[in-house]
Amino acid sequence: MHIAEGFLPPAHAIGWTVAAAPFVVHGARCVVKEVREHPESTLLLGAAGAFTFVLSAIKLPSFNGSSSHPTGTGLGAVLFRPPVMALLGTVVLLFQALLLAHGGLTTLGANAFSMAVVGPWVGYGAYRLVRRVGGGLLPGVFAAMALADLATYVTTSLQLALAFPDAESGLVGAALKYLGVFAVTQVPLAVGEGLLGVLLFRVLTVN
Amino acid sequence: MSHLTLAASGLTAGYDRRRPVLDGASLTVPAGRRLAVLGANGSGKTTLLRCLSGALAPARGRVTLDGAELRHTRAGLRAHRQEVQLVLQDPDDQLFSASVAQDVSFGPVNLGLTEDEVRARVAEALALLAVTHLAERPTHQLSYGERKRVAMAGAVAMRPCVLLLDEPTAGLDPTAVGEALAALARLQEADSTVVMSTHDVDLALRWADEVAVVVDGRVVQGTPETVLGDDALLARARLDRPWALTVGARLRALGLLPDGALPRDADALLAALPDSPGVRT
Amino acid sequence: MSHLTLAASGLTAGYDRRRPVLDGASLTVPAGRRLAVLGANGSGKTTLLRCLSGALAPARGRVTLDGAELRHTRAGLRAHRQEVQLVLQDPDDQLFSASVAQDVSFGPVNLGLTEDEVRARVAEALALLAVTHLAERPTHQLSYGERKRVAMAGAVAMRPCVLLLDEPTAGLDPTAVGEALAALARLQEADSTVVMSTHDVDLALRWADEVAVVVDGRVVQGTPETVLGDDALLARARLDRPWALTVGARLRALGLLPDGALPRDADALLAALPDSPGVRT
Amino acid sequence: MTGLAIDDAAWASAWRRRSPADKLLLSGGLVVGALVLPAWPGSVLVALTAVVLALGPARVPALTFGRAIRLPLAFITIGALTAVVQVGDGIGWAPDAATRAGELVGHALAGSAAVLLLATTTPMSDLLPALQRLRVPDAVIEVASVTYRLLFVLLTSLTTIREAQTARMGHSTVRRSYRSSGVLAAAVLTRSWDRARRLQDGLAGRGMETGLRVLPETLPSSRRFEALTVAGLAALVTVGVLA
Repeated sequence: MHIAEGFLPPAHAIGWTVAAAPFVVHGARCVVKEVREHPESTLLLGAAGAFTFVLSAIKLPSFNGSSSHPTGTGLGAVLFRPPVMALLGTVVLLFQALLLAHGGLTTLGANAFSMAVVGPWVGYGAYRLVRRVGGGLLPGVFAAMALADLATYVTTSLQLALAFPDAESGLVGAALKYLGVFAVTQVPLAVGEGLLGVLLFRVLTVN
Repeated sequence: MSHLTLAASGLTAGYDRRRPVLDGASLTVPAGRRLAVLGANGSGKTTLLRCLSGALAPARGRVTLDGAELRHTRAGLRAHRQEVQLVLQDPDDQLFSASVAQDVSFGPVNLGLTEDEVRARVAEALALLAVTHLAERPTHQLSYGERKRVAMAGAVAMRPCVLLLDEPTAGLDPTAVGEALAALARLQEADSTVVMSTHDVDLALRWADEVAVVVDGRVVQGTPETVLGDDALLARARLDRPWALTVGARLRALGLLPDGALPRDADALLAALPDSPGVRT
Repeated sequence: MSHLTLAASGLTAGYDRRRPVLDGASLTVPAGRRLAVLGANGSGKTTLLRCLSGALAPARGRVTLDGAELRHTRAGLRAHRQEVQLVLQDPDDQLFSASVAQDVSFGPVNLGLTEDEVRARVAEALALLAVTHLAERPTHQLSYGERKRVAMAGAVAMRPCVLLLDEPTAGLDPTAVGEALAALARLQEADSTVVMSTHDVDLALRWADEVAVVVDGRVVQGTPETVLGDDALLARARLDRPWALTVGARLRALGLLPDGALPRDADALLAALPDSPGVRT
Repeated sequence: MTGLAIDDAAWASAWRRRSPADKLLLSGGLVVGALVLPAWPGSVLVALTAVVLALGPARVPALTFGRAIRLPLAFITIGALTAVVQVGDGIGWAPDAATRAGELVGHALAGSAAVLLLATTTPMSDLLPALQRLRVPDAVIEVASVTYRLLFVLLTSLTTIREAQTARMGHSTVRRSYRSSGVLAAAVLTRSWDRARRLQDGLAGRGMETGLRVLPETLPSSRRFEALTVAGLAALVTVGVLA
């Protein structure tokens, strides 16, 4: 779920860009350091970015009849760690905005904050937590991918609520409105993406 | 499996509407016979096969199986896919499971067969393609030729009436080509109709009962001798004339070959030539 | 560019120590002549070329350039790569840039040339491969054959003395093969020694001045007529005998061909045959 | 061939040889205009300008542009409607619902059209080097460039594998489709690693030691284009603010 170009008022667009910037800059520093130490990782990181982009072209059928596309941020966080994902996720969002008309440039900051920062960190946190309490790899991956999705959706809803508070019920009412409206597609997607992660890791670990 | 006649008429298809790859192409796959689809790279061979298999819906025209038109609905495609299977050129993009047996079982499992039936189908397909010894191997350890045959086995396990093969011999060395052709012969004996695309005119002449040349968005179909002897057509199609026809025609003019069809490969040519100096008349 | 002699002796190399792909292989690339390296899939052609290019360090044996041994140090490899370039079979393994011209510039930029020199090198390489018209096209829109030629241009822009090509004609249709061979002829005129690997014996016979067959981990080198006429060797190498040698030998026995080297392709054969019935003696 | 329609349009656009900086100035100006000018008539004028320039001088196929602009439409519609629904004691429209929804849709559509003007005239590989001016490190730009090249390779793998799975009934039910998608994602992931490894081998042979440095492409700025852009944007702002 990407906020379209021009949808956020200027102050909000700038605010979210400022909020996402430190994470993305930190990610960029990690990437620069990695590439300086191992020049060949340019290709691996590029391949990781391409994979994340292409993953969103997989159509996940939903049990309620609709279909949607995975975001892959939770998977990316488990495979490449959240700081790197902050950068790769932002690059992928830029590509989606310009190659698929999905998202936007002034809303890149807001989308990066929800999909490249909050999603990966929540997903990674969930993964570590599940592993620490003795959960296996697959439950960990499920938690990472499903919760990264849910966290992104909640964050986006909050971003929209902040921009368009309800005249009567204020911020909380607006947040509930957006959470409710997008739940139809986003909650099944979160579960679906969690399942996809489990199936994917099952194939990978058999090899 | 029984022989069904697969046909296409007036196919227009492509990725760019203004410049369709196929533009009114018609073709009949003769049931039970070997058809080679010839064409240069980019001529539309693959597009044609993808239309025939149902993978691509043509912008215009129709595909029929024993006269019944293929409908691009869930049910229509489902029925079609049980009878017609396409094996694409690059095996790497068709093998997606960890082990060979697992990969070949993908289709039968999806057909909802019982475990025993699936096992039987996999064993049969591996045997037909002569890759039974590879069953337990991981797909990424196989050689290119082995991967190509395993990809074919995956389609064969669906027991299609018509098997469409896109460039099944491309990139294979002579021995591997021989093995692939032997496998195709076994499939034919098992009552599948086999169609292969290739740009190897010598191979097409040697192998096919009938050939179809894809040129300028259309298809010219006929016997190998007629079609592959048509120099104007071959030039338009950016193909060469098979050496055996060129050399054979000259040797016949020299009175060295008997009447009838020209030999189609080196062995046949040697057999038809006289054993000792002396000219036939 | 001047002609240097690239050679390998006693190469043992592979990915599994107990079963090396090459086991004591020796080869001399004759400066300025066309060498075809023949072998079945998996015979070790690619491994041999990778050793020659420095991409793979052999477990035993040495690679020499005009007698000087290749050392697998940073400086040694750097010097070697300026003289010897390898073009891999899959062009997607070498093309990393979206723009054709930029991709070709990669090698020259790495050599530390000035911008003007780089530009000149790129233009020259694109012209030699006849792909100047593709300079502005994105890599991902090119056909397979076009990508193959652009990958070659990337190597040619390094102005190597020896250009090693792994299966440059695999997967190409006859016209594209013709274009690729024409490009190789231009390279040769520009003083590069060209080596190609292939399993197409007919092509090797037609194109090469000298052939090297990789078999059982070793290399048998010689003239095309001798090596490709050796049936026992070809059987071991899982290769076929070129049709032109088979048919030519028989026609000579029939007294239809003049003495000297046998014709190497259909055109040469037709030219050598008498025009009208009547037997030479 | 697996192309992305917007990317194909960018490479074929009549503005392909224009300086990315010039096009960034134009589209950037329009994007900002779409955001800050009043929706009427500002957004409408911005949207019209973007569409006319794209379909006119830049010769972007109308079909491509039309299809692309439709993509964000679902989000914009649902998002705008949700914004103007009021929840309190009951559910109802906000008093100024129609105006506010119209404004939101206007800003968003105009902004999307302006971004699309850039996207359909400028290939990604021209834009990435321009990021250097924004002090984005070279390493990041190189990673993004490799991403751009490899995504087409992986997209081809993805569509082919999916086609092969579909032919073998891998997507005939929701359950099977999930299983097949998991296998598909895993296959594409392994291919991405494999591609990176093989590309590394291939590039080492071409002398890669540190980075992926190539000859920068020179697409010189046009004074005339820049002057017209500035004048046009100024006119838009004047009309947009005064009207």
